[in-house]
Amino acid sequence: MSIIYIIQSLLLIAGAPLFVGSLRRLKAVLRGYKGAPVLQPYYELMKLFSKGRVLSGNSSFITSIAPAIVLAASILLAFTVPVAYIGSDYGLGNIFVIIFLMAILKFMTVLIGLDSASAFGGMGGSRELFISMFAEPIGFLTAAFLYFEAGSFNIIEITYINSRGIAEPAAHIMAAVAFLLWIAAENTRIPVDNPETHLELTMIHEAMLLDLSGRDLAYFELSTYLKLTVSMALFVNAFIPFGIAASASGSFLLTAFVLFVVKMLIMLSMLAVTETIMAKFRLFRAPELLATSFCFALTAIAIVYLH
Amino acid sequence: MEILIIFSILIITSIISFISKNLKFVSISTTCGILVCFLASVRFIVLIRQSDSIAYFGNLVYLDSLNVIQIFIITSVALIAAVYSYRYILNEVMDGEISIKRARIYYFLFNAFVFSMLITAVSNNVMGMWIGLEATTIATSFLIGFHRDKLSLEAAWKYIIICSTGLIVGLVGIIMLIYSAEYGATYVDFSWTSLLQAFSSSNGLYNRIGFTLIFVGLGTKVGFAPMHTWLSDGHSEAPSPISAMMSGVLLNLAMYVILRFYIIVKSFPGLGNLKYLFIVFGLVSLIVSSFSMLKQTNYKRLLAFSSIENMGIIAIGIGFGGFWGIFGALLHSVVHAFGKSLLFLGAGNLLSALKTKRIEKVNSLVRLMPKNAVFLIIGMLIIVGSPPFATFFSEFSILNAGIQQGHYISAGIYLLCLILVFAGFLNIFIRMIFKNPEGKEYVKLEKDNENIWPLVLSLAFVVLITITFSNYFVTILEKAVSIIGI
Amino acid sequence: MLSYLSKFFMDDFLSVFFLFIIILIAIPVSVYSTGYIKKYRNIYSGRYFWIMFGLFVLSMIGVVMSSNSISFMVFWELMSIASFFLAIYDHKNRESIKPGIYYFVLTHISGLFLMMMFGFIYKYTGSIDFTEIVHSRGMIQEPWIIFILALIGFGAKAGLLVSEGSSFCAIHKFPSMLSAMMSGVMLKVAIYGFIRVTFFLMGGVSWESGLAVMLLGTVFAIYNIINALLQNDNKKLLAYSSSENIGVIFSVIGLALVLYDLKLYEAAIMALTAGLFHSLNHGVFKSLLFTGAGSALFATGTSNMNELGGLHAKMKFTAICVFIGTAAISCIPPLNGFASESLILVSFIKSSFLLDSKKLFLVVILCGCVIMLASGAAIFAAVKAFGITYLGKARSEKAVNVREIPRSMNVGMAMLSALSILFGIFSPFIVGMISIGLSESILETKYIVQPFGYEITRVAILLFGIIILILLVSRILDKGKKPQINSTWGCGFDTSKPNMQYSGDGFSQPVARYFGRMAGYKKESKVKDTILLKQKTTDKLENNIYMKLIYFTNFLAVRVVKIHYGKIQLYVAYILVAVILSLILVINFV
Amino acid sequence: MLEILTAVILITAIIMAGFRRINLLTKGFRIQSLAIGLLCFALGYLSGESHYYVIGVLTLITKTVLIPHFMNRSIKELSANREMDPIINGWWSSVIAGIFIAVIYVVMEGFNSDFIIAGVVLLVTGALMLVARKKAITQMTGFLVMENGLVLLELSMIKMGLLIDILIILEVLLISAIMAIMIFYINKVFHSVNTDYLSNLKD
Repeated sequence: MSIIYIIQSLLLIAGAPLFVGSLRRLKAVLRGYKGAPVLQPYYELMKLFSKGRVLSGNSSFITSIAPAIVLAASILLAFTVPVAYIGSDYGLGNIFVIIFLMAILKFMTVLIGLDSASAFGGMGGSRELFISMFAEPIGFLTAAFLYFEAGSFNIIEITYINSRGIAEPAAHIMAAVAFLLWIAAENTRIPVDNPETHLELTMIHEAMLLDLSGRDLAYFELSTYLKLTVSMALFVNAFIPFGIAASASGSFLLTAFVLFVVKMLIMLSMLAVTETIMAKFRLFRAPELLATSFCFALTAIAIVYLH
Repeated sequence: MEILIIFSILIITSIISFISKNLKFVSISTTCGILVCFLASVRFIVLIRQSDSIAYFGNLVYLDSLNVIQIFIITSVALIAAVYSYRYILNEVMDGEISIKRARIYYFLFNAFVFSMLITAVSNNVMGMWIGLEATTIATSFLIGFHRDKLSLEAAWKYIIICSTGLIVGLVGIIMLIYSAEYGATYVDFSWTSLLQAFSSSNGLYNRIGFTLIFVGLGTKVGFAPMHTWLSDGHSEAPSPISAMMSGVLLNLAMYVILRFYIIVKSFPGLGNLKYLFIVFGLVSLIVSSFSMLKQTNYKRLLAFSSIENMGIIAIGIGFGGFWGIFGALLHSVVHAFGKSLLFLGAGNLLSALKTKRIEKVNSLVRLMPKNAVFLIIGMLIIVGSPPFATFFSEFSILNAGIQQGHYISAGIYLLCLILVFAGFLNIFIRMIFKNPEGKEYVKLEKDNENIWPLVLSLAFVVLITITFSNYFVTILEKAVSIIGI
Repeated sequence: MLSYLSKFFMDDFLSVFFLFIIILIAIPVSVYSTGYIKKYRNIYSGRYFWIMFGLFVLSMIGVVMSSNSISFMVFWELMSIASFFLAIYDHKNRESIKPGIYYFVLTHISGLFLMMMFGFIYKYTGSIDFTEIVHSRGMIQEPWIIFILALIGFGAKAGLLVSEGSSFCAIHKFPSMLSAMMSGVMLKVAIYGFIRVTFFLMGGVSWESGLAVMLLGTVFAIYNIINALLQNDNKKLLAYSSSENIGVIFSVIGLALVLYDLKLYEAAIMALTAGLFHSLNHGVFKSLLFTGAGSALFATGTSNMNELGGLHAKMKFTAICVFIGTAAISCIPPLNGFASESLILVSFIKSSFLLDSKKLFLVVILCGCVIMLASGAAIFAAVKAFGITYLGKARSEKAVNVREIPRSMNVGMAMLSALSILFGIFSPFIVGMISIGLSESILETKYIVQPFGYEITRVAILLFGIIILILLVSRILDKGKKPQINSTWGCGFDTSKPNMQYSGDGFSQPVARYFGRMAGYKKESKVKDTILLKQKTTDKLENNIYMKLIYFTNFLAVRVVKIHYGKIQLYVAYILVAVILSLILVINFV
Repeated sequence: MLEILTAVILITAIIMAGFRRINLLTKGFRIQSLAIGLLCFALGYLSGESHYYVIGVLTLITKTVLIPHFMNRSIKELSANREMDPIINGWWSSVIAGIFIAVIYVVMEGFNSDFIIAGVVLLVTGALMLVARKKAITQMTGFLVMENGLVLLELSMIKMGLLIDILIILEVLLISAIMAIMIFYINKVFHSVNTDYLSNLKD
């Protein structure tokens, strides 16, 4: 049975650049210009793979192994999150493993930033860690909420139980909003950091990757795409899991897969709309944003538990 | 029979120190004399292990396990001091500080001091004890003023005035006690054993007044807080072997005399809470000495204050009572005697090598005098009560007794003062031994390996007690505790 | 002979587990210190160090294995003596004496509190042997006195009440192998003592006291990690972060105490297993980081971050080991930090779900959030320590001409990093073993704690597999093209100067703005021809409470010394006053 | 006969409390010890026991002859033979001595024989002299007055063995000899006997 898991994860990995490409395309359309083709990320990756690698003079062993670790972590992340099928039990999928796999990405990117001995790497690294420091409790609270709701830490069991019905819809929505804000902070999307900016002093995530080129940059780009799609998939499965296929028969799988794609598109459009409407917060306002999502999560737990 | 040997030898040695001109002969004869007394005291210990108590000369001399311990301490510390003063006095004479005549007077007074201490320890007669204490005051007053400079004369004058006033108050107390003993019964001779029985019929009020006067009077000799002022001056000015003997042995002896009277008064009904006297004075002396140790600038005064502090601990131990309390107090007094003599003799080596008593002037001893530094550290660890040595067990059992009897507040103050003493000692000793000011280069002094043997001897005694602590030594202590009574 | 010895020694699970920790960390650290001693070879005698080191380890084993209160106290004081003489081993440099003295006084204070605690236990149970105390456990009337004394006694020594970085327990000022042993092992001995007294001797305490321990642990965890974040000295940062981890361990033990009192035995065993497993892991990766900081100090002569940088070039192997250590402390999955941190968080969530009182549930959840915040800040601090010292360009002359490190230091660190990887991968088996041992010795029933099943091992193997796969692929990809070496991109400016990089203060600047007041953070900047920016952090807790205590004792001491006024008439008057006063007291009260 | 002697003792005690000149002090002490010696003879005569006579002779020898001889020898080199500025001046010390004596009589009304009370009075006035005066020699005389008080107490309260009495008297002799020698040395080193110089062991 785990073959289906592997297939759906491979699909997820392949689909990640497509997801980001369509996101960029949608934002361009919203802004009124035609924008790059949806497959643009694939072309970028192919271009980067063919280019040569330029290393900075004082880079250490970190620059050689970090891209591999980051890509491996994001691929493993993709394996832990179910897409359409949640049939038999499957060894991976604990929420804490997912949260801390994302921590690997953050940890390695910060070290890469510091390794290149440039001012921007250090700046991006300190800002990234500063924001993620405030994001950690929200991850903890969402894990607690999902445990209270579904009684287990494994994402597959959670999706299975949630897909059969939600006990407290109000709490569920509050937790969903909190988790969305957590995704924005974790993937440094718009309210916290503007991914498309080229002003080094305002960047957080890209500032650390300024010094990478060729294959390393390709690995990092792929891992950022993967991280975004996996977080979205995690949100979709944990919070709007209806219609996911419990048994391995073809019809259920197909409907579940189609539903998953539709849900992802909805999330995509929501993300694109928020990114075009809102501007990037000042660095020291971002923790207040995370504080609001902390309150959301806390009220969600209070509602669930106190009844 | 051994009693006769001890006293005759001491008289002979003190006469020798008068007659013979040759200093070496005098010092060797004193050391051998005290060695014989030490062997006699070991003989007494063996005797006492079998029978509970022995009386000689028609009940004038009475030995039981309590004063056998005191005799053992007196003779052994005197032996250590004699071995130390052989080299010490020779150096003083060679340096020209004192003349041969004064050195011989030193030995005469030394023998007189040991002789009078043994009288106090041995005598069964109550007045005999007091006279022995008075004799020690006489013998040591000139020893404190031995160097004849401004400070030692001042210390000697203070010593003799304060101690003799204290002893007068003590004598008034003794007279009051005997007066109350005779209140009901007929003629009472002054032997301690008969006083013990005569106490059923005596008058309660006079007992209490008598014992308080004795406690405060002899307390000046023990060095309890308000009356301790002579101790810090006397011990810092006296020559080191004498201050080692005084703080190691003389304070214990005075405490032993108070204990004798405490045993008499304790048996009287209704006087059970006289033990609060011990606790209050013990706590006051603990607080005063531990706080003033933090501010010392002269390391011999620091050691003197630590003797006051340890006497406070022993008093609190007896005050808490119970088997553990008194056992801890007796054990503490024994180990403190040797530990303090080790420290004082080490300080003496320091003084003779560096010629200064001020702490700031003594720097990086670890390279200057490494052997003495090691001994000073070990001595500090003994006195402060760290585990490998027996003082740790005694402090632990005194604390147990305190909590057992429910004196929580005094146990709390007791612990606070232990911490302060530990901090004071550490701050000063480790600074002296390890601090090295910039630039100055320190080379090992050759005076370092002089006079190390007495330090080794006293450390050997401490180790001996810690090792034989579990079987041999503890039976004597248990007998002594049963005498004092829980 | 062994039967005679076994009379003195405990052989239940708790002692054997902590004995395992002591030996496990003592071996690599001693290998490391054979190299580190070369720094002092001609100045101090090596024999002195090895005697004291052996005494130190033996006394810790003695504490853990002793079966009655007297031998426990004897080994406890021996431990503090041996660690004191190790601490002032390097007595030539001027500022290692004062911290040694403060440390020794602190350990003596904790020893005396423990003595008082054993005194109370002896008063109620009438025995000093642990097994007898366990049997006559019901006779203890006021357990809260014993609990408070145990908390102060063990807390002071474990770096909970007095944080490791403060000047009282200044682990960062001692030689690095000693600070590695102390923060790695000695703190765990204090935790062993606390668990032994509260769980085994007293059979659990009231849930209010357990709650107090949890809150105390959490507050101290966040307080210490903020202090750690704002430090610039490598070893001081590590010292503060080790008392943060101790705070986390104490909060989990507090949680276990609460659950044990509310009869939720399984959850209590899980929380206690989390605490024990985290103390094992913390011992491993904290001694690894301390030995790393020690080798940086050995090579460059300074542990100040702003003078180091770019050490990876000359100390490649140490850099790798410290990288593994930093990854472990920041809970990166395959390593042991993640295993115990996730177990702690899981036990927080699971136990809060079982609690029926609403107030307690809220407190436990909030403690969990604060601990998660603290672990986020721990990642920040660890990355700052590793990144600023090892990566980037050398910031000062010291970091350029680096001394060669003896091989044995690297061997020691390699052993520790291998241990941390192994404990990470095989953590489910270890957690299972600990939980069985604990449940048998406390509950007499067998209960296995497996929150993650064997998932962590599976994740670890998969991760290594994928990494190797990717490395192979990239090896094939750039077979032809060799990577060009060029200078770092600096928007066109010349970035050769080292101070273009981020300094230690700069890296933790955002946190200083948010949490600065908590750590007494003061920044002053002078603008002359060049801009001079200086920052200073003072340990608030230490200054406000402990320093005030010291001033007060000095104040009293000055007053008391005045008693010796020198006048003889005054002294005689003292005696007469004492006579009159005691007469009045005795006649009225006795 | 006994009442006269107690009266003489009390008078000398009160006067000595007020004295300033040192040679007057030694004369006062001599008269007081003479009175005590005669008191012993009287007691011996009344109770018929022989050892009182021995004690009487001994106190007379030591207290009236030997000790004053020591004091005079050490006074000879003294430049100023008067207590310059005592802590409590003459007037005040006599008033305080009077108050103390009244308090003693009130407190000690339980004891029948007035020798005991005289002994305690001597003790208290001796202590007062010790505390209130600055010269070392006056402190010594204060101390010896306390000794006399002690002897009085012994005689009246308990029947002591002969050997012990002799030893106590010998003790007192030795102490006063030592004090005299020490005063001699203090005078040689400090060139004065004022105890203000003896106060630099403060710490």
